[in-house]
Amino acid sequence: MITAERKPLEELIEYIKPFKRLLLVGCNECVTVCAAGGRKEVGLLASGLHMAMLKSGTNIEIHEHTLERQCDPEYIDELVPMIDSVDAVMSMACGCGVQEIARRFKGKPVFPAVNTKFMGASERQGVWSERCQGCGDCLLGKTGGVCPIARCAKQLMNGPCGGSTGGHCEIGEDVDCAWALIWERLKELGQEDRFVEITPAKDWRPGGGAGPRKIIREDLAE
Amino acid sequence: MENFEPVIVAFCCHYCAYTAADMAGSQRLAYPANVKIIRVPCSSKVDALHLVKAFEKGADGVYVAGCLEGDCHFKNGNMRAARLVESVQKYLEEIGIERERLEMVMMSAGMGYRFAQVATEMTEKIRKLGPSSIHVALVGRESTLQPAGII
Amino acid sequence: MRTESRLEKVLAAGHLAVTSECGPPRGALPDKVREKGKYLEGIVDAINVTDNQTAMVRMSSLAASVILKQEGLNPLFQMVTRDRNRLAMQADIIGAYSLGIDTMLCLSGDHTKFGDHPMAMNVHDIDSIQLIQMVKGMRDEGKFQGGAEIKNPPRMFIGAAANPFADPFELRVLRLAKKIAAGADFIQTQCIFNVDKFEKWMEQVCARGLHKKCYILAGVTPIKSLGAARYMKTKVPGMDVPQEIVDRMASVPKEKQAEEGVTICVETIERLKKVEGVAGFHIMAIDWEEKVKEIVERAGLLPRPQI
Amino acid sequence: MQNKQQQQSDKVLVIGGGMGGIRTALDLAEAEKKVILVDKAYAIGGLMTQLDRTFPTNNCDLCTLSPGLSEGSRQEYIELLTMTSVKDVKGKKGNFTVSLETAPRYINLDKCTACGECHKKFPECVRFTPGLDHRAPTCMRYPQATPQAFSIDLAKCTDVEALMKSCPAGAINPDDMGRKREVTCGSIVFSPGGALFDPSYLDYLGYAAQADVVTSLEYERILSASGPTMGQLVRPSNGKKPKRVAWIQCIGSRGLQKGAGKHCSSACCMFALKEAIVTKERFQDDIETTIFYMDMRTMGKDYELYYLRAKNEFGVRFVRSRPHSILRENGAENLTLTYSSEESGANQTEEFDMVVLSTGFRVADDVKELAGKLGLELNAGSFPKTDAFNPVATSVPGIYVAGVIQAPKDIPETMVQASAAACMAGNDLGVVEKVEHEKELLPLETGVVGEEPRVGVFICDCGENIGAVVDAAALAEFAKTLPHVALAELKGHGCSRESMQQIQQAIKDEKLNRVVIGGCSPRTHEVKFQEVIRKAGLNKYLVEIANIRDQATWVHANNPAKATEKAKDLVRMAVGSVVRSQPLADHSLPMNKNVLVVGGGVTGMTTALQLADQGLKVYLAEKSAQLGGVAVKIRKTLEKGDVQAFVKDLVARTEAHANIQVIPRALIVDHSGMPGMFKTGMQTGKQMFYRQIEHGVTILATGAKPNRPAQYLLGESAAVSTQLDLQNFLEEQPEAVKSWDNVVMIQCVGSRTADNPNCSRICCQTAVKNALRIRELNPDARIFVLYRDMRTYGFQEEYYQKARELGVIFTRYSLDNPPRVEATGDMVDVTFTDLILGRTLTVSADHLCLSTGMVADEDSNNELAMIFKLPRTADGYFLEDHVKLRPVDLQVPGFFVAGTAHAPKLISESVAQALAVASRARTMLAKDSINLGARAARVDKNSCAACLICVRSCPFAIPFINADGYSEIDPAKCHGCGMCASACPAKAIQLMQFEDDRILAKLEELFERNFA
Repeated sequence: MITAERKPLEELIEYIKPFKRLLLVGCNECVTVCAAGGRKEVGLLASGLHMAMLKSGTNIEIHEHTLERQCDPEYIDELVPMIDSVDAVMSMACGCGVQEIARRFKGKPVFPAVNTKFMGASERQGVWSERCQGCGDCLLGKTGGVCPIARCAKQLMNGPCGGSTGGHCEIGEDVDCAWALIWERLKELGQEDRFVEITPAKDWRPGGGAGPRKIIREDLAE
Repeated sequence: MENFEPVIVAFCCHYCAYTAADMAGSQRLAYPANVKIIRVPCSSKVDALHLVKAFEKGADGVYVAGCLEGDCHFKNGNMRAARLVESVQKYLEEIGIERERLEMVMMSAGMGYRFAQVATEMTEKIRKLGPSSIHVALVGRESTLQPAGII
Repeated sequence: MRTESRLEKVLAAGHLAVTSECGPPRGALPDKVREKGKYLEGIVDAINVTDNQTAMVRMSSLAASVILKQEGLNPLFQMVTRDRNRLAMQADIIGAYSLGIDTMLCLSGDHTKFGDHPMAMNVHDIDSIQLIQMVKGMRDEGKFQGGAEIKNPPRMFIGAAANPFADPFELRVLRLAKKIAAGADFIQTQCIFNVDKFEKWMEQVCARGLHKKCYILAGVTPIKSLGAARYMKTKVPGMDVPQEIVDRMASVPKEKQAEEGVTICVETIERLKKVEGVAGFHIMAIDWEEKVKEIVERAGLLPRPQI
Repeated sequence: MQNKQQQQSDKVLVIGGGMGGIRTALDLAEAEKKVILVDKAYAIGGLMTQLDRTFPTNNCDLCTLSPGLSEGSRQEYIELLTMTSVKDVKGKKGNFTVSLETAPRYINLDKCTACGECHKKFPECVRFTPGLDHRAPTCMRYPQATPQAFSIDLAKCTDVEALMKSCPAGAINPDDMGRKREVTCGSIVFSPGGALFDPSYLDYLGYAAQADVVTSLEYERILSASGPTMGQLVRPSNGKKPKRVAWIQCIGSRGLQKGAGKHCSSACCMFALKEAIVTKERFQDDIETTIFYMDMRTMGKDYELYYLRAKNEFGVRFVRSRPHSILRENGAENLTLTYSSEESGANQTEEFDMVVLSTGFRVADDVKELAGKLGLELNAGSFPKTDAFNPVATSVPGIYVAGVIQAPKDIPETMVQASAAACMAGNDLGVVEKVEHEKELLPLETGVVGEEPRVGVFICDCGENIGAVVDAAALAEFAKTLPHVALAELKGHGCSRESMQQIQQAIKDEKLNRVVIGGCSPRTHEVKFQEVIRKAGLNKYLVEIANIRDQATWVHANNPAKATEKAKDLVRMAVGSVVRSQPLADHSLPMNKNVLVVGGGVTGMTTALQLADQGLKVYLAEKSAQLGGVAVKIRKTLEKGDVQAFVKDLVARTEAHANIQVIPRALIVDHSGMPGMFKTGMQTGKQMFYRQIEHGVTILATGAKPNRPAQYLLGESAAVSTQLDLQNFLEEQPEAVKSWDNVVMIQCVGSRTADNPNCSRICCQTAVKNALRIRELNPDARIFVLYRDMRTYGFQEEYYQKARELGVIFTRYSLDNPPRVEATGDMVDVTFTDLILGRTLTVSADHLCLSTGMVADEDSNNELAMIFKLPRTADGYFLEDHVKLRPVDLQVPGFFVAGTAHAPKLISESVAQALAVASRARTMLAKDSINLGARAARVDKNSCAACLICVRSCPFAIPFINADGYSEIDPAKCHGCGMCASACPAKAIQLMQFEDDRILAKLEELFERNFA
């Protein structure tokens, strides 16, 4: 899942200051699941912006709408009937959603309401942690199912650095040492020998090193 | 805003604070009429949206009243509500509303006197803080209307 | 002899090698580098020049190494993978070699979080083992990592670091083995205070015959004060300072603590000399270069052999 | 047969309206049996009304229990007669005739609204309604006394006319003559409760002379928020905060003082702990609390943990001692307590600001007299004698006891006995005429969905209560101006029968489809008005109450203008909310009336027989091949009851019963469904065939295991046994015992230790029992009992004293210095320190007997807890829903626990619980369906993002993501807190009756007025 966090209100207010009518668009996918941009957050942000603007003497009109998914153009079409009655759009979806809206409504300013953070898993209620950096060349099969790219602060691919202490990373006690986790897993799997192999320098092209990435499924693509 | 009379919303758990409010009634313990109660089955039923919307509509103060620690009928609803209130307080500050305008209080069903005391203290506190900036803005905007909150 | 490195020659000749380090200044102050270098002249076989140590910006390791070289000293050029990608690193390596630098140490580097630019990106295009592999490839195969041929390949004596005290302990020897397999010629260890634990580690190293494949220089540090001992014990990740060291520092009056620190350091060297597989010492006297001479001398490691 | 049954009365008389009596009455009423509940006080509640909080839940239990009496249909089964005493009893089981005399209340209960006007104007002649009067000792967290009415003391009234006029409802009737009547009943439950020992005449305790010496009950009053000091803990002598408070245990118990009962009062240790903890909680380090005791008797479920908490977490100090006197030196401010501690033996003195006497229970004189009228045989302490294996059955068939009158006890055990007595008493009734429910007469509900809301607003003036503060008529006029309001009217007393009929008429005439009542609290009146509109053909959830009395006029009487504005706000908010209300259906389930009893020991068989006798089909699943459980190994009870004969009879009756199907070698493997329609799968028999049983309730009677820790040479030396082994040995080889010179018993082996911190409850009395038996067989043997605290509660204390008198040597040891044992040939040398002599002794014992107690059957309980999703205590026993009030109900509705699966206990106590669960199960099985109300969370599947936030929020783990990929919440399991609804990030969940749009509408309406 893609995780996100609402931007500080102050930043959002700067965006919308020039406008009188705003469409605030939520997304019912990832950002709902990570409680950053679903129907409820849309309501909260609308109220917050409305109040903040009122304080500065503007009574901004905010329309709320939450789409099933903002990264698909068909869903974005739902906004067509509303778009003319607003001056600007603010999206609570991840960066994909923001860009899709911008692409669909030319000439309409579109602002992001959240900071898109990472691809993560929910550790427990209200806590999400990074798990994947979309490197495009998954090596989890060799690292016991724990990703050193996403979870080692130095992206080390050949074992823990000298700062690994008691299972946590040198950058903080709340961060697990990915290599300590990998080693535990390899031991459980009886694959300690995997550690001995030297992982050569990574080819970053599949991870975006070669520019914006694209997937084309030939059987589906028209 | 002379003689400012704040409007305060109290979200009260059915099992404790709402009962305590009734108790204050049967004991005839006077408290300011500024406090208006909305009954909920558990303080954890109160949604961040309810709190924020109350301020958006012009509330000068809001509080959530739940059971004493350990007494929640639904295990830990009151503690969840306390955490929610804390996070909404932060949001209010972002918006530019003093966090003191929102509070979590806890009491048992038998504490009629405490209900009256909390209502009185909250009203006094809000009175000192003055009308919320949203309240002021709403009044200013609809200048043709009666001054708000002054009954 | 793979390289022209004095360090390699000393080691190959079977002497106990001695290295120390010199942190470049935080400013365009070449004299500062020279001044630090002077303290070490004739005392050590190579001088480690740190690369943005603790993620703080300093004069580049390459430039400071060159200054030392110009002074006739033997710099040990450190390179971390944190700050540049493989293009920049390879460029710097051939640049350094062009300026007479023949010895280097490959590291991943402290996280930027600890330094004065916590907002900076941690590059880590490759990790330290991959860096070792890359330098070896440049030297032995005469090729850049991209596969192109290098004209006049850099003949670097390749060093790597090892921390016997970090967790998980059982990985520590395995990781050393990986570094050696990747091409490390010599190893400098983290400062050793807990000699017992180091001995255990070395036992495993020797059991695998790793000490035969590579020279292991044991790291030591003179402690300046009781405060420093406590700081290293509790605050520095991957550092193992036993309580008795702290107690020993605490047992002497403040003004005698520096002296006690030096004594401990010398005693440690003496003990380490007896450990099988130790090929030399790396004395990390951070901002205390003037004491290195005393330590080396008291440890009976002077004069340095003439090669 | 038919004739005989018809001659039997169909009513139970319950004497005493304390916690026990209320529970008995409720159980019977819920099982659709008629009850007459009499209490001589003017409101029910008994002793409980005077307590502050109760251990260990620290809340008021009466408030949770008593409202049940006035709930809906139960009322139809319970006739409550307060201020009523029993004058005479004739007849026998099945057909008693009882003469009752009701004292005049001078208030017509049907008219009194408990408005308090009379009390305000004539405080001297109106008896308090609990809670309204701080002078009076009472609990009124809940402003709803039962009955909710005042009572007049006419003797103190000088102006009857004026008093009568003070009542706006005209409820005062000075001509009330009281009433004598005869009633018939099939059985009687005698639960008059206990009286407390009065220490006034014991000069050396200083109670009569020193204001700062108080009884525990008085201390409760001082701590209580509704007590005389409004909850301020102050010294009665000078109003200052005390710094040092002492408790003295066993006042009036264990035969310690002149006039004290010989029994242990069982509850005092726990209430002293509670009082000390509450005191500490309030003042932390600023106050010292010390408990002077002889033995700490915390033998109840998890009570030992409470004791440890008091000691370790709260720092309550414990001094094992015997206090001599409490004095106050002339001119001194403080009290001087003189005591002899165990260690030194010498007298010591210490100063305290307050001393609390933990006074025990006794039987009141009038209760003793009444017991005589009932013909009950009494013991030396005037407590009725009861059957050895059935603690609620008295010497008179058809008369049962429950609570403290049976023996001193605390609330949970009282609740158990109350339910057990309900079970027994219910058995003695003839065919109960089913009370005609009005449900069948209800009109069809009018469809309102899609209709324009037409709201009827009815404003009560409630006499002076509302009308004197606000202009109720004007309020009704105001309501007319609100959107969607079709009708707004003033009603005199909205809750009077007349007004209710008018409201129903108006609904029909004006085609109203929503109703707002402006009156008193929905807490007390919502159900009533729901019934009103339902009878008028509206769905009952289309009414909203604006609480303009309790939360406006009563509290803002000093400012009528503001009260009026607030009342308008409240009415407006209610209208805004009600127009968004939608008809809701109560969730209900058809009831499967079969019962699954798991465990075929004494408890399981007793329960099964009770339920089967009432015509219910019972499946009795036993994991072993035979019925009987642990009891088959036990010979005699402390009171010499023959356990073997008892168990044999139970097994025979169980196996022969047509309604009981015994399933031996049954291993429960799966479980599903909901209360009233469970399905449980089990593998049975030698071949482990799978079968599935459908049943409505599940009763766990799985027992516990005798503990056998490998300590003190147990299993290594032939001379070492457990008490369980020993009692068999004593019967099988009495001759061998005669050659014994020394016998040593060690208590608390494997209990009250770090591994197993709780007390096993049964071992002290077992040790006394076996010691007495050895004494009988071999009067010359020396018997040493090495103990930590002797916990011979209730009447067991008398056996303990007898054992001491007979020369059994009881020597205390401490946990940090346990006895040491060494095998020497056939003998065992036991070395221990005598704390009083301060010497180490070694006894060469012919036999060493270990009191090893019981432990939960970890494997099988763990398995069952997982299959049934039931919570357990840390030590593996099943955890009841409410440790005080619902000791045999489990948290999952439809599940009950009894016997040692609940906690270690005696056979008679297990029987009491077995009867209690039978009673509790009957309350559920009496109904043909279960009504679960309508307040449940509902998921809009189209909005649901399947994020799991509701799944993780729910405190009861009800929501789950279903096969279609959205959250599903079973309304039958939902508890209705709304946590999921508020947490849902997609706003896909609504809690019925508290939907967001209704809450927001209230806000909208409130501020609409303020800003419009």
